[in-house]
Amino acid sequence: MATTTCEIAPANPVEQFLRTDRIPHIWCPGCGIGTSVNCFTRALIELDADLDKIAVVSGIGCSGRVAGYLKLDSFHTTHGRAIPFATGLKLARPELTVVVYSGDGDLFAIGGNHFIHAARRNIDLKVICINNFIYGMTGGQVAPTTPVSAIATTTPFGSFEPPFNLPQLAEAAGATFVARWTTYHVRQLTRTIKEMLKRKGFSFIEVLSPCPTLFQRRNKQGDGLAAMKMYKQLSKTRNGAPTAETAIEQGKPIIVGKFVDIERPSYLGSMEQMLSSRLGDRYVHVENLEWH
Amino acid sequence: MATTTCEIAPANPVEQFLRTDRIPHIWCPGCGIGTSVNCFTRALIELDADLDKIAVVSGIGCSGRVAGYLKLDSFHTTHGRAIPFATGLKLARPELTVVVYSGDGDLFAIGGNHFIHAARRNIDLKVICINNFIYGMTGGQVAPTTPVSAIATTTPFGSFEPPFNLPQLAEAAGATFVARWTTYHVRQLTRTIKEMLKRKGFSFIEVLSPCPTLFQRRNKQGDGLAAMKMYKQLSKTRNGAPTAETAIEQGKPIIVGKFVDIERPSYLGSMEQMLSSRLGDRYVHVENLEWH
Amino acid sequence: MPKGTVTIIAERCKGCGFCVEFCPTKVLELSTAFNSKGYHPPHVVAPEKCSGCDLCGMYCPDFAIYGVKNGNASSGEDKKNK
Amino acid sequence: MPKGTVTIIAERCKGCGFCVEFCPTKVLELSTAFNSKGYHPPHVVAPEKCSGCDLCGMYCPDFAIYGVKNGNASSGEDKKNK
Amino acid sequence: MALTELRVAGFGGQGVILAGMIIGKAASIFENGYATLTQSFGPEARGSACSAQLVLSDEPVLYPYITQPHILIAMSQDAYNKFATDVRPGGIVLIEEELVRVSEIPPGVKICGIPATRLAEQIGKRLVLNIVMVGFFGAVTKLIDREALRKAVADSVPPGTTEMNLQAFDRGYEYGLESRCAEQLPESLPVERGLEGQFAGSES
Amino acid sequence: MALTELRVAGFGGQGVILAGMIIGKAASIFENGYATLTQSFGPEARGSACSAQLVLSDEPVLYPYITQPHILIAMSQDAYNKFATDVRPGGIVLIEEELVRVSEIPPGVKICGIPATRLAEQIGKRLVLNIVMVGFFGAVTKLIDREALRKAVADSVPPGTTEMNLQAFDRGYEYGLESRCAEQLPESLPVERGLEGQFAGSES
Amino acid sequence: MITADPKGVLTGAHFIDGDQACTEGCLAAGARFAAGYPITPSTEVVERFARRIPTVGGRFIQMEDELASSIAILGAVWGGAKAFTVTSGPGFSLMMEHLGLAVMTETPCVIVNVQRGGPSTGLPTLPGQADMMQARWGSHGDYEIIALSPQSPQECFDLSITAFNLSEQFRVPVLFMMDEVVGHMTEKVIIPPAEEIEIYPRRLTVKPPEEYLPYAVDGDLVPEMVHAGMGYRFHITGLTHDERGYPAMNPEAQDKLIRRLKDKILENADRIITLEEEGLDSADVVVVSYGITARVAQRAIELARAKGLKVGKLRLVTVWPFPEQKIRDLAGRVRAFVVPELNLGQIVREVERCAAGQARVISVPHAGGSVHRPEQILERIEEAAK
Amino acid sequence: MITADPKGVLTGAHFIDGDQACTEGCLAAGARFAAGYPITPSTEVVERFARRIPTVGGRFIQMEDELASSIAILGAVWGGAKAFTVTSGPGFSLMMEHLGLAVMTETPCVIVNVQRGGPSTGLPTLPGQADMMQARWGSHGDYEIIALSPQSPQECFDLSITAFNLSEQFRVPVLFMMDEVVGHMTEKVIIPPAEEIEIYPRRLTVKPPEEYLPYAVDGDLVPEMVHAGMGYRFHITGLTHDERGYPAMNPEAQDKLIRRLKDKILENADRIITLEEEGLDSADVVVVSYGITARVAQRAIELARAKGLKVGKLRLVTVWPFPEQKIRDLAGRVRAFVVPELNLGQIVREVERCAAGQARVISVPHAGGSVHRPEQILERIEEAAK
Ligand SMILES: Cc1ncc(C[n+]2csc(CCOP(=O)(O)OP(=O)(O)O)c2C)c(N)n1
Ligand SMILES: Cc1ncc(C[n+]2csc(CCOP(=O)(O)OP(=O)(O)O)c2C)c(N)n1
Ligand code: SF4
Ligand code: SF4
Ligand code: SF4
Ligand code: SF4
Ligand code: SF4
Ligand code: SF4
Ligand SMILES: [Mg+2]
Ligand SMILES: [Mg+2]
Repeated sequence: MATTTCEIAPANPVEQFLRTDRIPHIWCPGCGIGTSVNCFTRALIELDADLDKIAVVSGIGCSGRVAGYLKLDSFHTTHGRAIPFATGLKLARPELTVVVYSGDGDLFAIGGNHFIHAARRNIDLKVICINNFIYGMTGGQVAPTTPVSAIATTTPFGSFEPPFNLPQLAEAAGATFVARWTTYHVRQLTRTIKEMLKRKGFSFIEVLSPCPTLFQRRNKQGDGLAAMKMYKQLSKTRNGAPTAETAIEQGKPIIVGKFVDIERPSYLGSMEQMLSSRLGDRYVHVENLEWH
Repeated sequence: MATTTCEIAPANPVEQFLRTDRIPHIWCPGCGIGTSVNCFTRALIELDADLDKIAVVSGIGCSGRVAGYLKLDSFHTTHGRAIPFATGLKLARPELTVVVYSGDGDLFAIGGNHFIHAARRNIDLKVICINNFIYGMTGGQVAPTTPVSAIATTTPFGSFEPPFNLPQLAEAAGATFVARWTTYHVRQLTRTIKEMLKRKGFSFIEVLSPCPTLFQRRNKQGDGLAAMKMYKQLSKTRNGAPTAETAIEQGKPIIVGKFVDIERPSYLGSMEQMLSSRLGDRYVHVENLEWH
Repeated sequence: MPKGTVTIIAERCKGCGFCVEFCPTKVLELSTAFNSKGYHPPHVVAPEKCSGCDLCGMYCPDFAIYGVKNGNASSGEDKKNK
Repeated sequence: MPKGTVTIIAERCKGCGFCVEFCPTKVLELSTAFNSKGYHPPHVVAPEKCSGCDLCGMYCPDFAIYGVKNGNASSGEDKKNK
Repeated sequence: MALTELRVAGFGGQGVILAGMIIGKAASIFENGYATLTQSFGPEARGSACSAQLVLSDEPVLYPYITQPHILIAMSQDAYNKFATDVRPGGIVLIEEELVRVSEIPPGVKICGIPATRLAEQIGKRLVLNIVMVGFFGAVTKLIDREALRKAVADSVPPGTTEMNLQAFDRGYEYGLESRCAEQLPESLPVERGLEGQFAGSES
Repeated sequence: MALTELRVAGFGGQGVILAGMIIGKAASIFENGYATLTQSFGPEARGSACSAQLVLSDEPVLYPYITQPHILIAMSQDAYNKFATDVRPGGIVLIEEELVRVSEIPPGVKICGIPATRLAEQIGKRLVLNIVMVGFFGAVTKLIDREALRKAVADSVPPGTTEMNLQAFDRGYEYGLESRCAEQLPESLPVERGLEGQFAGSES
Repeated sequence: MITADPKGVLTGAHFIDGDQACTEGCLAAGARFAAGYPITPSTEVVERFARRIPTVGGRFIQMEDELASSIAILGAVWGGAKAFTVTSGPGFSLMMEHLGLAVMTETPCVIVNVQRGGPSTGLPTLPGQADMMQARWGSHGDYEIIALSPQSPQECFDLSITAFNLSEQFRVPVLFMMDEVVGHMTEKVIIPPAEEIEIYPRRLTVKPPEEYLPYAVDGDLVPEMVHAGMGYRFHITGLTHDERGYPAMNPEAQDKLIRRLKDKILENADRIITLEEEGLDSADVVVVSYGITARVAQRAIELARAKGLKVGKLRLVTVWPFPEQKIRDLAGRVRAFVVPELNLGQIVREVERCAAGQARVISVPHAGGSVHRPEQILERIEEAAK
Repeated sequence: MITADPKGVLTGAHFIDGDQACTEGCLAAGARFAAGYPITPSTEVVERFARRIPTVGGRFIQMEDELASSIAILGAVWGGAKAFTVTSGPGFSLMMEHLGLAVMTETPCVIVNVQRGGPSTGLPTLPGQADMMQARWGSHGDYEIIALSPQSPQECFDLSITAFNLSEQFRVPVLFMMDEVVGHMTEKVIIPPAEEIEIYPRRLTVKPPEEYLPYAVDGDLVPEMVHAGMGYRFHITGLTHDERGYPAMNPEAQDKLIRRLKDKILENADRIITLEEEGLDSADVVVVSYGITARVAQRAIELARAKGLKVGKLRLVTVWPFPEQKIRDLAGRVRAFVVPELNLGQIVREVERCAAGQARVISVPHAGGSVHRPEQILERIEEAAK
């Protein structure tokens, strides 16, 4: 038979990455966050990454719960502050690959400042933003990504604030790697996560993801599956597209792909270089600031 | 005689705008902030503006003291929060022309998030940022505008953080009017302030300004006058330059001019439009939310 | 023997239908029965078509399904995972 | 009579030299004397050249100098300023 | 009415709170009583355990919590397991009978089942299962006037859905009028066992 | 040394605090005493009133503030006006004589002037006027050993400027050794009056 | 006092929760501007405001964070509006700097905190009353504020009007300290007709600009206000300032200003404080409580009375300023105070301080996440009565 | 205890101010990471750190604001560093949310607050001691922290080491409550050789990952830590959590966790609290003070003794946890406490509470901006002695 029972089945590939004692998770039926987690974990498998050296930092939100389900060193911090926490973590322990995994509200509403500053500094963080166009965790309020005229609980008559074009903002702030996929693009997303994990510097992947409960349904876009189909239909891959052209607008294709991938010395690299050039032998380099 | 004594002199044009009981001000010799104030006040004169309907909001910093010297309705708020204060003020009293006058650290370090969100929303605020490349008020710490390798008290061996390209960041966030001048460009700056005051929507002028005490001197660039001469020499006016090309970099000309000037409905306009279209007659429009 | 095997952990399923929709060979269908949370999990309708591509696994937001290529049972086992 | 008149409020001056440098007709020079704060304010060396352009006034960060065109004394007076 | 404690429980997404709201509103606005509704739910928007507690009374309610409910409306197995034993002797447990397998009934408690989800699906929208339940509750308990309940339904659901919801209410009410309730372990109730069979099928 | 209270005052940018620091360091590190320096300045980086208070003693200093200073070093008119009257009888006021017009001298207080800014400008950098003042202070008061003060200067200024600063110190010290101090209103000190003349000229 | 603007008043009987009742109270009080940032369990307040305000005539903005929302309202107030913001623990912590700014600039406004379990992210959906001391001490520097604590949806309505009134009367931010239970509890709320609702008008000056000094005061220590755009060209700063509102960087200005800011509250404490008292005259034991805990305590009190104990009830409708004198007076004549709170002992410390050893003070702490069982309180009452 | 890493220890005599001495103390204590945001009068601490750390082996980052700096240090600690941040009033208010996160996650770290005049922007360059209650109550929810108050540059050095040690020992954020006077006062500071400096090592677990439970505790209620990258794959959250560190959304978990967080401090209060006592045995009046005010008070005490009064001195080196027992003990045998502070009466409230009417408690408030004149305190001592 082609199916087997759990017991004798070959392991579910995501299983080793999960705190299985916390599954089932809290995400709703058709929520895309779990799908993105699959891609992330597959990327780790394919990279054969040393899982002891990967840390995940989340803020608060449905997406922010990712840290809690991943069996890695993982930190569920405060709302909006995953990036500065991750900054401290990375600077104290450069050996770690530090992944920031959080939501659009968390990273770009309350957390927007930290995002642009970390991008400017080119801190070697890998940021995965689940953009579901809404605040999920708190029940569907308008986010800085909510499309104009969409209904949210705090814009009951339609949002009238233009959303950010996140890739453009990221690039303008200084991000050296910028991509966007949807949860429909599982293979592409996995590949881009792999690329990101391998490189140095501030990297950003926007993942468009259904929130059937609070975004799709309220906006008469059906359930999670309907959203996935819509992504499939509306997406247009344009690697290298100028980020000024990646705004998500009603009636236009959703541009996905890898938009920016440039080299610039990372924060730690620049620090190292500047201090050793100015201080010469007096500069004491220590890799991890481990305290014993 | 070509000079006269104070008493019989025609009024100093800036005088009517000053809280003269607070002059002399605290700014250092050769500081450019006062020069920018001259331009601002000349713009008001030339516009024959109704001074009762202009409010100035500042954060904290040397530049943030502008609010305290101008004899207008003026608010010296908290560090980094001039924009959200101004947002509340504008939304409660749309009749006011609300000018945010503050420093680079205030608006772009601690205040960066508010800036990008107000730009995104296209709130009708007129932001004048005195960029002196440093935190003046607190004694010369690195700012998100400090050029790489410059000395600041917290980067005693040279800054290694790339600065923001403010016009690019502003445009990416959604600003509809973006310009840059230096305090050398008094006439151009005056003209651009006039333009900004006349238009609607989130507008941003970056004013490069000497901080002889804490930036120039420490970086062996002489005094305020030396900085002014440098601006004169290095500036290149390129109106309409793509903001991606306006980064201030060592050895390159400083691009000045008006870079962005586009039309987009302002926040209040969009609100009005959306609510009246969705609510029809049920929508109650009130201009100023004055409480009696 | 088909090329692949798909495993369903019905109790975890929330019936979103992603796996059914995006299985390239249409191996799955949602069942009409409920699991104990009240969702309709998928069941296998065309086992022979399963390629073990694990697209269902990549799509499943609830970690409730996965495919493996036959004869490849221990793939994905991470040695470092203590 | 020259075209303009420049007025200096020496006690406000901090001796930055902006006015001297950027006066298009080189009307001014810094004096060697101190004011009570210890700064060297400008003084007029070529009054006849003053055009009253007020560039000195626009540059002066200390509101310590200004030029007016002669016969234009009340310009800039704001009626609304109570 | 005398002070009555009531709990509605299920998982998020089932409209548990709204069901409680409607009952409370009926009692306090459309009849002239008092009601206090408190709620508890998990951190997430949907999917986890969720319950509404109601204290109904003729006088203002002081202590807002229930201690031993007279009535439990259990819309999920979790809810049943967690709350059924609290019901006070002589009380009633109303269950979504396809989602709840009745393991143990507290002594002296009546159990009444309704396939609310399925009925709701028949009406056209699974989401109205809570309204079906409210109707069922109305008929079985007769605690609150049918019309008051109906008004409360109409007053509480999104405009445009009123009709469907009233239909759901009536469907539940009718079902309730006809249903028999059991006072002992109802071997016959076709719960989880059936499901097991189906899943075994799908997994084998 | 017996407990001595000292104030250095001027406006921001004159190096007032550094002057105090050097004196304190000389006393507590390069001689074997104790010194407590407190400072007060305005909100801005430069330009407003600013003063440093020093308590010098052979024993650890408990109360860190001065009450009635023995010595005032006044580097601006504001400073003089604000602080001169506090100086205790028998004390000394050292002034930057081109910036301070001595209006009133507290009884029994000696006034000693030095054109520190001008001397500093002669040395090449107006900024070292504070070091000139420290030298002057050393010579006039003899409170602290000249070498201790010189070491403190060398230890406190930015590397690369040591020589110029020591030169400034010595210039001030020499000037101090030669200077006479006045105990009454020194009509002859050429202060503000002269400036007024000059400004009048520049404004006319 | 004037009466409410009928546009904001939804007269009638409603079955709504405390959060929604709070919104209605703010609207009835005249609030026409709110800035908010979502946070459980408070979000419903602004959600309802966002739905209601376009048809009342006003504006709502969801800001990018709590720092922004807590200062946007201050901007709105200086622009002429009555304004408020709403949050819960983590957001409240972020508002502390602007609470201080509101105090310093004497900006009337209301900050609603629907308390949940803390510290940190804690228990987002469950109740706590552990921000009570933070309400008083959470911003740097010395100041006094006013804090009210409603016990039911009806009071969420009634007291949010009181909050605005006090805020206008004393030009002080008023903290409306709800809790998750009260916020999410649904009960009948009666909203009276507008003409029965009293509103304290803004204390706008009638002086002409030449005579007006923004921070000069008369008898009751509260200065008169102006709005931007009225032609006064005034200046407001968070720095220590003089009567003109200009920065004044010296200890004398500090002393004058900071003492007045405290005194205007403390010297008017009698006019500010509302208490609910019952059976105090003959009480051996007084239960001191506030918010939802007061309703639980009430049950405990009844159980105790049923056992023949003489128990009085003192409910702190106003928690800050603390009713010091009341406690002092009672301490002399009762045996003990029992203080149940959904925290590990906050307001009980004030009771302890004011009781000054004259009566026993028994804390009934609770870490939050639920309310006390009445029996827990009863036990301590019995112990106290011994 | 281990001894200090000599790399960070600048042994010798220095004429430096309290801010700089604090930096040296942190370096000596082993801090190799600091994140800061400039604010008067605290900036010198990080300025010196920025200058020193590249040659010691560590990193400094100036973050974009205090929210960021106060959480960057927590990230650094979980990465293995000892870390601190520095601020003053307005910045301290912005750090309150992360103070709570540090408490909740039991992240050892030090937050330095060089207090200036408040509230709001207040008096940026002038002293205050008005953030003392904020230190204890400024974040939402219930918790306990440790706060120390140095009185001289030498103590800024010495006690910042103590601060780090306590922080490591109890896994709690320690607040280092300086004031502008102490911070900007320059005096001789003796830095001993590294081997004379005792350091409390981080409580890293020795258990293997399978056996390790991040929040399980033994006798002293403090769990053992691990760092990221060590192979434990642990989870940390600001939510209420169980021993595994997993969110646990129920009142039982809340009770267990929150009480332990308080108890680990309160039950160890004796080990934590340091007091400087003098002449208490025979005292009629005890002056209770801390920070710079203690030095002013000392002068007043001497003046009073010169007048023949029996005055004792109790200096709170540790302000939080408050030395309740000490005050209770003294209250029984002295006539009065006199409590001068650079605020309008904060810690005096605690004294009042603990004295419980057994002794008079006399506040000597001061709005800040300068220190007391010793005579002001003397007067109140005389009054108390009557
Ligand atoms: C300081 C603070 N403010 C507000 C909140 C409430 N809050 C929790 S999650 C969230 C928004 C989450 O939105 P997003 O980041 O888009 O995540 P999603 O739930 O959509 O995945 C908010 C506002 C909080 N926890 N802390
Ligand atoms: C919350 C808070 N953090 C820090 C400060 C200290 N502070 C005052 S002004 C300033 C920086 C000012 O820099 P900028 O905005 O560039 O103004 P400038 O002085 O250079 O004109 C800082 C950090 C503060 N007042 N409040
Ligand atoms: S509310 Fe939206 S984002 Fe959150 S779990 Fe549900 S579907 Fe996902
Ligand atoms: S410090 Fe710099 S910015 Fe500030 S007043 Fe002086 S020159 Fe201007
Ligand atoms: S994708 Fe997963 S949750 Fe969705 S239907 Fe398939 S098995 Fe169920
Ligand atoms: S493994 Fe591939 S082919 Fe098999 S069921 Fe899953 S998606 Fe379909
Ligand atoms: S520009 Fe103004 S301050 Fe500068 S020298 Fe001229 S008058 Fe003086
Ligand atoms: S007014 Fe013009 S010409 Fe006259 S002094 Fe000034 S700058 Fe020169
Ligand atoms: Mg989201
Ligand atoms: Mg600046």
